[in-house]
Amino acid sequence: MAELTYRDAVARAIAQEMTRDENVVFLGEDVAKAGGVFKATVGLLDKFGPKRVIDTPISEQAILGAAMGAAMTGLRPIAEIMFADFIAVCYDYIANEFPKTRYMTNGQVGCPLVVRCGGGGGSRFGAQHSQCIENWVMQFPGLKVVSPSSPVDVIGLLAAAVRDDDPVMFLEHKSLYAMKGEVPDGEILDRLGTAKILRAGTDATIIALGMMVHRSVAAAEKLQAEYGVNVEVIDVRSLVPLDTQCILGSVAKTGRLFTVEENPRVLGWGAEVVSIVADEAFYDLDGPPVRITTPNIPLPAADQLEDMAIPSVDRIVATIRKSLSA
Amino acid sequence: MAELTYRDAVARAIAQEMTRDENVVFLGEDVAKAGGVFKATVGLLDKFGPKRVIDTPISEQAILGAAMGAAMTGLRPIAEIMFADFIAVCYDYIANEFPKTRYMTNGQVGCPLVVRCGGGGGSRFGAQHSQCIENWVMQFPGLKVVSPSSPVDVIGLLAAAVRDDDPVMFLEHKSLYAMKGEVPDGEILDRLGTAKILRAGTDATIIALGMMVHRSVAAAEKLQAEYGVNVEVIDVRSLVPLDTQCILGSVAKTGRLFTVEENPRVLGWGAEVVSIVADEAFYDLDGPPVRITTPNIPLPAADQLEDMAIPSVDRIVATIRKSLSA
Amino acid sequence: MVKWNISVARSFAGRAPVETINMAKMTPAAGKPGALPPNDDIGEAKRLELYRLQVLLREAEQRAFDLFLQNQIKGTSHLSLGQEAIAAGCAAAMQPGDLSFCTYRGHAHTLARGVPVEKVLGELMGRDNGLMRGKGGSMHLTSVEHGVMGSYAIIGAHIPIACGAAWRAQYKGASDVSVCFFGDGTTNIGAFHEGINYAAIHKLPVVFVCENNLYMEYTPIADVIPVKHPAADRASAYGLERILIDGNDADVVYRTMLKAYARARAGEGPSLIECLTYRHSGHSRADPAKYRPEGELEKWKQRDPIKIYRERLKSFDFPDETMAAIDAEIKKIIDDATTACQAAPTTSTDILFTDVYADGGWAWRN
Amino acid sequence: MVKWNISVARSFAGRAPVETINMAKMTPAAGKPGALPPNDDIGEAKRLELYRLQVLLREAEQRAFDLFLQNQIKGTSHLSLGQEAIAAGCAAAMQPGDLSFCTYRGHAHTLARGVPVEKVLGELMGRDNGLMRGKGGSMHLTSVEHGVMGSYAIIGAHIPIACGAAWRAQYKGASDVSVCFFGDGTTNIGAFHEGINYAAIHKLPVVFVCENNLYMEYTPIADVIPVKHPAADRASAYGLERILIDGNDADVVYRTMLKAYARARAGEGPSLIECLTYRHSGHSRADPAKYRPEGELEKWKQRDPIKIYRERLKSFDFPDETMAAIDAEIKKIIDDATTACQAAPTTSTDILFTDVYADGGWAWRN
Ligand SMILES: Cc1ncc(C[n+]2csc(CCOP(=O)(O)OP(=O)(O)O)c2C)c(N)n1
Ligand SMILES: Cc1ncc(C[n+]2csc(CCOP(=O)(O)OP(=O)(O)O)c2C)c(N)n1
Ligand SMILES: [Mg+2]
Ligand SMILES: [Mg+2]
Repeated sequence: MAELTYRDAVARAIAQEMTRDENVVFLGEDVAKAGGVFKATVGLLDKFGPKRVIDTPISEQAILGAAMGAAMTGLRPIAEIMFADFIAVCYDYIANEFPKTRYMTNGQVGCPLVVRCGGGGGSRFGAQHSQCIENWVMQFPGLKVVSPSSPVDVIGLLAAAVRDDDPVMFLEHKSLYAMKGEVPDGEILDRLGTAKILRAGTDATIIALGMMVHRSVAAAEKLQAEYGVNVEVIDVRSLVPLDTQCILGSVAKTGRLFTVEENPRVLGWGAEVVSIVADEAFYDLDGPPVRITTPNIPLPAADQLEDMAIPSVDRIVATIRKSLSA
Repeated sequence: MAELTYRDAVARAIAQEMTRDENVVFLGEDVAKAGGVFKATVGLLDKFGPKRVIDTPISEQAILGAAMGAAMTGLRPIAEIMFADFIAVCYDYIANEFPKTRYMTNGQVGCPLVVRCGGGGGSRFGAQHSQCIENWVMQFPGLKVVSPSSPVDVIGLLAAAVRDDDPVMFLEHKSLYAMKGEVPDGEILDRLGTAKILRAGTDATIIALGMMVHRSVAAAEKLQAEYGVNVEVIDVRSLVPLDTQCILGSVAKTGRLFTVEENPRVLGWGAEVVSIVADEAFYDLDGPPVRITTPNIPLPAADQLEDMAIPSVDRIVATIRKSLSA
Repeated sequence: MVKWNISVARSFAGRAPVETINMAKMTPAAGKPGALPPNDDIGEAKRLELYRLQVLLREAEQRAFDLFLQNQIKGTSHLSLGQEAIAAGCAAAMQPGDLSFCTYRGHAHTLARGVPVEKVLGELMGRDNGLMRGKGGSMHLTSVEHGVMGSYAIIGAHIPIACGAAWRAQYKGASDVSVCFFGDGTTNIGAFHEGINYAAIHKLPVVFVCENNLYMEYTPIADVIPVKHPAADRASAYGLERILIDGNDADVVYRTMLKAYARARAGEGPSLIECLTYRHSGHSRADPAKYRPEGELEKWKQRDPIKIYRERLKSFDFPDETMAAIDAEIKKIIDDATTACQAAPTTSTDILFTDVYADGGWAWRN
Repeated sequence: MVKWNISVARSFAGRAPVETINMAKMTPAAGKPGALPPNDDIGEAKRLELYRLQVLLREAEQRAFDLFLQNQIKGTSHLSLGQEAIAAGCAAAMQPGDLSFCTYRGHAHTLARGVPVEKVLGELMGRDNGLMRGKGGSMHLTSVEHGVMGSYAIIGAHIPIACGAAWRAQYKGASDVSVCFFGDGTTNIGAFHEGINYAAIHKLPVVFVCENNLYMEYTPIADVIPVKHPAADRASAYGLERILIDGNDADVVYRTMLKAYARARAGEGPSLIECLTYRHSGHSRADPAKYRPEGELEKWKQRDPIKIYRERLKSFDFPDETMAAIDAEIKKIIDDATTACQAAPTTSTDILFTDVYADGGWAWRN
C-alpha cells in the first residue's frame, strides 16, 4: 500500500500493462521524452524505449488513425490526446471509425484501443482547454467511456480499458492529477461498467463523475452534518457500459435522483441517467430528478468566474436542500 | 401557392436570402456547378454567379473555417457539409470555435453563419452516411440547432437561420428531399425556437423531429383510428433554442410524454426533453416518459435491416399502446 | 480538356529525374508486334493474371450496375469502370498477407485480392451470403482473410489507419505492406497531410496509391488545387519522391508497385504514387456524369485499360483464344455468382444486434 | 543543435533563387558602423518604432511572467520572449484595418497592434479592465478595434478562419490583409493543409507567418517532420514560393512582410513565410524547458532580436539616449499598467451569463 497521485497512477497503470503485454504501445504529443504535459507519463520512455513510447507530431488524426490501424491488426495502443477538448480535431475516429468498424464488418475487425485525455475545469484555462467531453463521446454504439475519480480507479480502470477488446475513451480530470490516494501494491485490475457507492444514504441519490464525485461527497457530508439529510453518493465511473442496476437500486431505496455534472447543462450525460430512471423507475421517484450542472455557457477563464460556473459543494447542497425542502 | 419538394425548397430558401442580402454567400463540395449531390442547390450558380456560389475542395475544415472568418468580418455564409456524418471531420469548428467565440471575446466577435447538411437514414447508405447528428451538436452553448420536416419549414427556418446572428446547424433529412408540400408564394420567414403542434390530442404527447415527424403523425392517426387513443404530435423543429413552453404545455394537458428519435438510443436529444419534463413537470406526468429510438447500434446497410432499426409507424404505435396499456 | 502529357517517374528508387512522355504518341501496346509472349520482368503468367483480373473487375462491376438498374441492389455504389489497371496492377504485385485499405470505391480492390464475386455481389444485394451479410454494404467491403482490411467511406480516414497497420508490421518485424487507395480529391483533406507525414517520419511500410481520375464527385480536381498533380506535386512536402504513372497500363502499375512494396519491405519507407486514370461511369449510382466536357470520355475510352492490355497481349502473340477463354471463364463466374446471390436468402434480422461490442452483442448497460 | 545556415529568400515576388546565408558569420547589426541614421527603405521613424515595439513586447511579457510568479496571474500563458522581432516586424508593416489572427502565444502580436498593455495584463489577471473582462484569458486575446481578430488555442483552427476573413476582403473589394501566425509544430495538423490550399486556389489576401522556434511544446520539430523546414519546404505543395527568413531581425521581417502584404493587396494571393527564431522561456508557464540541449539558449541569446536591433541602431549612430528614453517610456507604461490592473476590480460575476448568444444573454430555451 502506497500513497500515489492520480498523475502517477496513470504512469503506473500504463507501465503495468506494458509490462504485461508487449503489444501495448503508447503514443501522443510530448508523452515520451517530456513525460506528458501533465507529467502523467514520466518514466515510461526510459522503461520501455522509443519503440513503444512515441512522441508524435501535432497530428491528432494521425495519432488516432494510427492507433486504430495498429489495433485492428494486433497491437493494443494507448493514444493520448492531450486536452480532452482536442478530441474535436480527430472526432471522425471517435464518431465514425472506432465504434462502427466491428459492426460494419460483421465482426471481422476489432478495435481494441484506449484514448486517454485530460479534461475538465478548474485550471483557469478558458473555454477551449477546460471541457468535460463525456457528452461528445458517449452517444456512439460500440465505444466505451470511462472516467476515474481516484488514483486507485485510474490504475484499475485503465488496466481494464487496455485489456478490453472494444475502443475505450478514458477521460482523466486535470484538476485531479495532484490528488493523492492509497493504492495497493501489485497488479490492480478493475471492471468497466461498475459504479461504486461511495457513501450509503437513504434520502436521495447523487450520481457523479470525475471531479464532481469529490464535491458530491463533500456536499453529502455537509447535508448530513448540517441538515440531517442522508444522501447516497455513487461514482458512476463508467458511462458506457453503464451500471444501471446500481443506479436504479439506489433510487428504489432513496426515491430521489440528483446528477452532478461538470459539463454545461444541455444534453449532459446526466440527461441519459435521468431519462433511464424516469422511464424505468418512474414509480420509485418521490420527486423530480434534478440535474446539477455548469450553466449553459462556455467556461470563462478568470478564476472567480470559473468557480461560479462549475458546480460547487455549496451549490450542490443548496440545490438538494431546496428540492427536498430540507 | 405552389407545390414544391423539400429539395427545391432548399434552393428557394437560399435564393431568397441571397437575393435579399448580398452578404449571403454559399460554399460547399459540388454545390455550384453540379447543384449539390442531393440536387438541393440546382440553379444557384446560374443565378448568383461563381463569386457567391462556390465549389470547394474536399476540405471540410477549410469550408467551416472560411465560413467562420467571413462571418466574423461581415459576410453571412451558408456552408454545406454534404452528409451530416462528415461533421465529424470538421467538428472543432462546431464544438470549439463557432459557439465560443462570442463569449470568449466578451461579445466582440459574432459568428452569423449557417451549416447545412443532409442527414438521416432510409437510403441504405450504411453506418457512415446515414446518421442523425442532433446529439453531436446540441450540447454547445452558443450554437443553434434546427431541423425542418417539410418544404415550407425548410424555407422559413432556413431564412430565419441565415438572418440569425448566431451560428446555426441546419439539419436536413435526406429521405425527405423528395417530399412535396404546399408552399406560399413570396418571401417566407419563420422563427427559430418555435415548435409546431401538428395534431392536437389529449392522451399523450409525442415530440418528434425530421423524418420521425411524419411517422409520428401517421402513428397518431393509427392510434386514433384503431385504438381510440388521441395523441398530440409536436414537431419540435428547433432543439436550440427549444420551445420548452410548448412541450411543457402539452404534457400538462396529456400527462404522458413520448419522444421519437432517429438517432441510436444513448444520449439522443430526447434525453434532454425527457429530463426537462421529468424535472419541471414531474407532477404533471401520469406515467413514465418514454423514448422511442433506433436501438443502440450503428446503422446497417441492407434495406430490411435498416428498416428494422429505425423507428417505424408500427413500433411507435406499439410502444405507445403498451405504455398507455391501450 | 485532358492533357495527355504526363510525367512518369523513370527510375523509382533513386532520385533520378522524371521523364515527360506523351501518352498520345504512345502505342497502346508497348510490346513489339509479332513478338512471342515475352519472358521479361513480368512474364507470361503474370500478364495473363493481369488481364484476367481486369476483365473480372470490369465484368463484376458491370453486373453490379445492371443489378442496380433492375433494383436488385439498393443504396449507393461507386464503380471503378475504366480504372481496373490500378486495382489489378496493385493487387497482382502484392503478396499474401499484404493489406489493402480501400474507399467507398472499393469493389475492384476487394475483388482483386481474390474475394469471391458472389460475396461482393451478395453484400451489395443485402443477402445472407454477402461479405458482411449486408451490415456494411457497398461502401464498407471488408475481407480480413484476403487482406482487405476495410473500405472507408469518410474521405481520408483510412490514410492514418493504413499507417497504423504498417506501424504494427514494423513493430512486429513482419514483412507485410499496407496499401492505401484513394482519389485525387482526397489529397485536400487534413487526414491526408497528417497521415503521409506520419508515415514518412517513421518510414512505415505503407504505399499510398492516389487514383487521379480527374474528378472528385462532380467537380474537376483541377478546379480546387493550385498545383497540377494533386499527389505527385505534394510528395516533396513529405520528403518523398515524385511518382506519377500511367494508371491505365497495368504493366506500368504492376512494375511501379513491385518497387514500392520492395522499398517498404526493405525498411526504406512509404511511397506516394499518383496514377493517372479516368472513370467511365458517374461518381456513384446517382450520377449520369453530365459535367464532363464533350469527347472526354471517348478520348479516355481509347485508352481503356482492358483494350490496351488485350492489344498488348496480342502484340506479344497471345492467341485470341487465350483471351476468349478467360473472358468466358469470367462470364461464367459472374453469372454463377449472380444466380447464387439471387437464390440466397436476405439476411435474417437477428444480426441487427450482433457485433456492436466485442462480446458479440449490443448491451451497453446492465 | 541549432544549425545556423539557413536559406533566405532574396527576391520575394519573383521566382528568384534563394540564397543560403550563414547567420553565424552575419554581423549582428547590418548597418555600416559609424553611418548616420539611414533614410533607406525602412527609415529612421520606422526603425525607432520597431525598436520600441520589441522593447514593449519584451517588457510587457516579462512583467506578465513576474506577475505569475507572484500568483497575481492564474491559469496558463505562453510567452514570446525572444520572438519579438516577428511580432514587431509584422505589425509595423501592417496598415490600420489589417487583421491579425493569433494563437495562444498571442500576447506579443496583440500588443504589437497597439492594444494597451493595461488591457492585456488586466485580462491575464482576470480584472474588469481586461480586454475581455476575464472571460477569455491569456489564450484568447481579442481586440477587434485594433484588428486583432482573436487568439486561437486549438492548433491550426485559425488558418482556415483567416482565409475566411481574407475571402470577405476579396469579396467586398476591401484592401485589408489577414495575417495568420502559428508555430512550426502547427504545420503538421490537417487544418494547415486545408487552409493553405484553400487560400492558394482562391488567391486570397492572407499572409501565413510560421514562427519556427524549433520546438512544439517540448518536442523538437525536427523529430516529427521528414523535411528540414516545416513551412518553407512545403510551400511548393500549394504552388507557393519557398520563403525562409531570419525571424530575429526585425528589419528582415518588416521588409518581407511589406512585400507579402503588397502582393496580397494586389490580388496575387497568399504567402507562406517561415521565420526562424527561438523562444527564450519555456513553452508555457508550467515549463522550465529542461529538454533543450545545453548551450542552445545561450547561443540564441547572442542573437536576441532586441540586442541585434539595439546594436543596429547604434551602428546607424542613433544616440544611446534615444534608446534609453524609449526604454524608460516603456518601463513607465508597464508600471502604470500594472498599478492600474492591481487597482482594478475583479470582474463582477454577472458577466458570466452575457454574450453566449447574439441577443446578449444565455437563454437557450423559453
Ligand atoms: C470527409 C468527406 N467529405 C466528403 C465526402 C463525400 N465524397 C465521397 S466521394 C467524394 C469524392 C472523392 O473524390 P476522389 O478522392 O477524387 O475519389 P474518387 O471518388 O474520384 O475515386 C466525396 C466528396 C466524404 N465521403 N467524406
Ligand atoms: C489541436 C491541438 N493539439 C495540441 C495542442 C496543444 N498544444 C498547444 S501549443 C502546442 C505546441 C505548438 O507548437 P508550435 O506550432 O511550434 O507553436 P509554438 O508553441 O512553438 O509557438 C501544442 C501541441 C493544441 N492546443 N491543439
Ligand atoms: Mg477522383
Ligand atoms: Mg514552435
